[in-house]
Amino acid sequence: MSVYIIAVFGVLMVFAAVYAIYSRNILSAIIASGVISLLASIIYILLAAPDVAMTEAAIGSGLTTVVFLLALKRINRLRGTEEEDVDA
Amino acid sequence: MTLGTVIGFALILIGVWGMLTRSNLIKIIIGFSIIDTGIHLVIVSIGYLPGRTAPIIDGAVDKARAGLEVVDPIPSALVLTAIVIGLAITALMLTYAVGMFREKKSLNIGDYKELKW
Amino acid sequence: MQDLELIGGLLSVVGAVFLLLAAIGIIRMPDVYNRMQAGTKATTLGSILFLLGIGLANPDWLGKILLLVLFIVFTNPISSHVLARAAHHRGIPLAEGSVRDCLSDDEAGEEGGCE
Amino acid sequence: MKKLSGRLLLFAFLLAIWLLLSAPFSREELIAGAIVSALISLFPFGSIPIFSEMRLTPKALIWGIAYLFVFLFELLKSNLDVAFRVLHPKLPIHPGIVKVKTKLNSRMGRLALANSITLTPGTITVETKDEYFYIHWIDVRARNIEETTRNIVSKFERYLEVIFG
Amino acid sequence: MANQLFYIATAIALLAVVVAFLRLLKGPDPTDRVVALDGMTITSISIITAAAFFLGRVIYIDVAMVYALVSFLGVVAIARFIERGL
Amino acid sequence: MLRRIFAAFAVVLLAMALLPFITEIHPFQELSPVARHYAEKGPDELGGANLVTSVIVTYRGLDTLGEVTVLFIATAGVGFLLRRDERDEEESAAAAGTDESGSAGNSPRPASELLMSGSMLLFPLLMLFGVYIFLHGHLTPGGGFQGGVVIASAMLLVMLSRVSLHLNHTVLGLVESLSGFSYVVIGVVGLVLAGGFLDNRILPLGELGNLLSAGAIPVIYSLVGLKVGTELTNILETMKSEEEL
Repeated sequence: MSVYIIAVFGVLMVFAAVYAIYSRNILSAIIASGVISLLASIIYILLAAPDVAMTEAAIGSGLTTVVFLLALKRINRLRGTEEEDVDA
Repeated sequence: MTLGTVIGFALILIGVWGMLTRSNLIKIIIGFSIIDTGIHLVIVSIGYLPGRTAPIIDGAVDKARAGLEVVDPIPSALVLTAIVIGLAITALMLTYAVGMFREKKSLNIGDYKELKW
Repeated sequence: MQDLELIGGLLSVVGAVFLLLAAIGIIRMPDVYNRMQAGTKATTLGSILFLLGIGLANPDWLGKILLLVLFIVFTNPISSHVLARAAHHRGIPLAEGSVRDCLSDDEAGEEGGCE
Repeated sequence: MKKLSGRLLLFAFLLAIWLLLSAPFSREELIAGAIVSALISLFPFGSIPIFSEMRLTPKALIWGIAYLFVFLFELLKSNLDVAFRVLHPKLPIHPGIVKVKTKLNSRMGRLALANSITLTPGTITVETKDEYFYIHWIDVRARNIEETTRNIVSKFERYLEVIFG
Repeated sequence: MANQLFYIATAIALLAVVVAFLRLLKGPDPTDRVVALDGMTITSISIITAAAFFLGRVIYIDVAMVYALVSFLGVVAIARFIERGL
Repeated sequence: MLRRIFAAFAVVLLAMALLPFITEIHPFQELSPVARHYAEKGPDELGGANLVTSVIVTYRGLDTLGEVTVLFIATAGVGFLLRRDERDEEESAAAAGTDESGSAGNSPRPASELLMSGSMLLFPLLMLFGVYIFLHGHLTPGGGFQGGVVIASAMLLVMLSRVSLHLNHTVLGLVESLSGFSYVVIGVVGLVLAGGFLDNRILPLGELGNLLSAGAIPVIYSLVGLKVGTELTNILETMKSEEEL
């Protein structure tokens, strides 16, 4: 069972990674990179590494996303425009 | 050849491709974090032994047979610290990106020509 | 003992079916608000049933599973409320065929229909 | 006095959660949990007011349990309703944002009401303004504010009014 | 028998994650993607708990709790960013 | 176009270099000798049920010290770069006059009432959960780093729900330096009283699986948790704060 779950989530991770690279919208790319981390943490559980899974869930998808968003907000403030997410 | 390593390598290659071809600074940093995740996945899945369980001894694992029932704890420990450092590095890189944007009002890597020769 | 496990299994399957329905709702619905209706809310009941099923099959874990359920019930509505508010503030229009939008009317200062 | 009861309630709440988390009960866990809960409930971040608003009378407790069942029933009913709408090939929805009025004043009560509304599929609280809630409703059946209030809010409000005030 | 039921339930939940993921790819607005993310994570919590059941380790439920908490925070942060309140 | 060709070339090269890893490394059937020692002797030697924790805190304690140092330096870097930023911004804003302040829509939108009440309700719960994670680091998954991250998340929730919140940098810095200092002191005490740096056998080992076991590991991990929590809160607060300084 766990092999199938890993396979499905692995394929989803690859799709999300390609999407994160090619998306025109930076906010969407950040969301996709958060999804990669969330899926990775499930795979870590199935690979018998719960400590790593917990760290990845907490840091990879929570704080990293927030740090990206804060940086993006600063850049938008400097740019002075209202469009927050267009790929420049 | 295990599934985890294959996925990890695929992520590393996608991340490298993204870092090399994208020109937006934030996209490059996202590519970096994808590489990061891929490397962690590879290391953890190298430490995994099929059919064994997590290296935490409680009711489900017999202490005397621990050497035969648990997976390798060392890769977990390494990856755990690497993830925390990855966050700090990402924050630092983003801070630099903000600083670079302040200088040139652009996130496009092509606009930074000072180091080209 | 065996019966309890069987009931738990059935409960889990029902929960999983609700989760699947929620996902289909996310795909089929026409705009953000309706996707939220189908998506993040049907998942609540689905995951509650799924988790309780596992808790029934394994009664030692029931305490932690109840805590997890409590956590989901606390956090899930807040996140979808904040998201709906953000979507409305961003100005995402309601889907075609929507009946009315009192909030936009009130913000625009139009008196009338919503009393 | 009021503040003290809020702190005590918070302390009891945290201790109960600690004991649930560290599942096999032992004396060490109890002592550690008591120390940690006491420290957090003394922490100077304003979570106290929201706890001091709760009523701790037997009547509120009984109505609380009754509310739980009412809520679960509503949850099930509206889930089936939304599931039917999702599966129906024509997608029979008439969405819209309506306005309802609530009588609840305490923050805890408003939070519980809004969360109950949001948790039952078919309705999401989009915005709150004073005594009005703006609610996205998947199947707008009523036009004016009294009818929408009767349709959406009243079934929960009766109980929450007793519990939180 | 009962175990098979749990396998079926997990498979259905897996399918639900895949279906929700399609909406994440499809978009059109970031808000839609966040909705898909929210649905995916709540479904994933169930899958983690099912994995804990199959592997017989209660400790994995702690991970599910952190996962639930963090997905909530992530969604709130993105929503606050969208409404310019961060 | 040329750039894409070069990039494709690099990726193919990398793939070829990595291919042996995929095809030739077979999954191990046995633990390596070191891991075997950790798994078999670890519970008796150190008394920790979670072997990953034992490895991080004691067997590889020096690595962890290095990591905490890297985290500290990164925090300092973020703080330094952004502080300088803000001074520049103030100067340029003062020079340019009303350029920035003219747009009133720039101030962040206040959070909804429900989010505020919800964060009041959830904040103590999250703090409790963070403390639980780092106090039980030797028994269940988790530990100082994860617990610290959860505490930082609790702070983040408050930051998200109250726009005009000012966290006191002095207090944060004080907690951070005190816990970092005590961490090193405990490490040196281990060097003097027991086998080596960060050795946990300076306190009685207790019985495997109890809360009060594994010697000094809970103490060390609590300190790490406090340090990481305040450090990450500091990063978030610095990146969030705008013109407050």
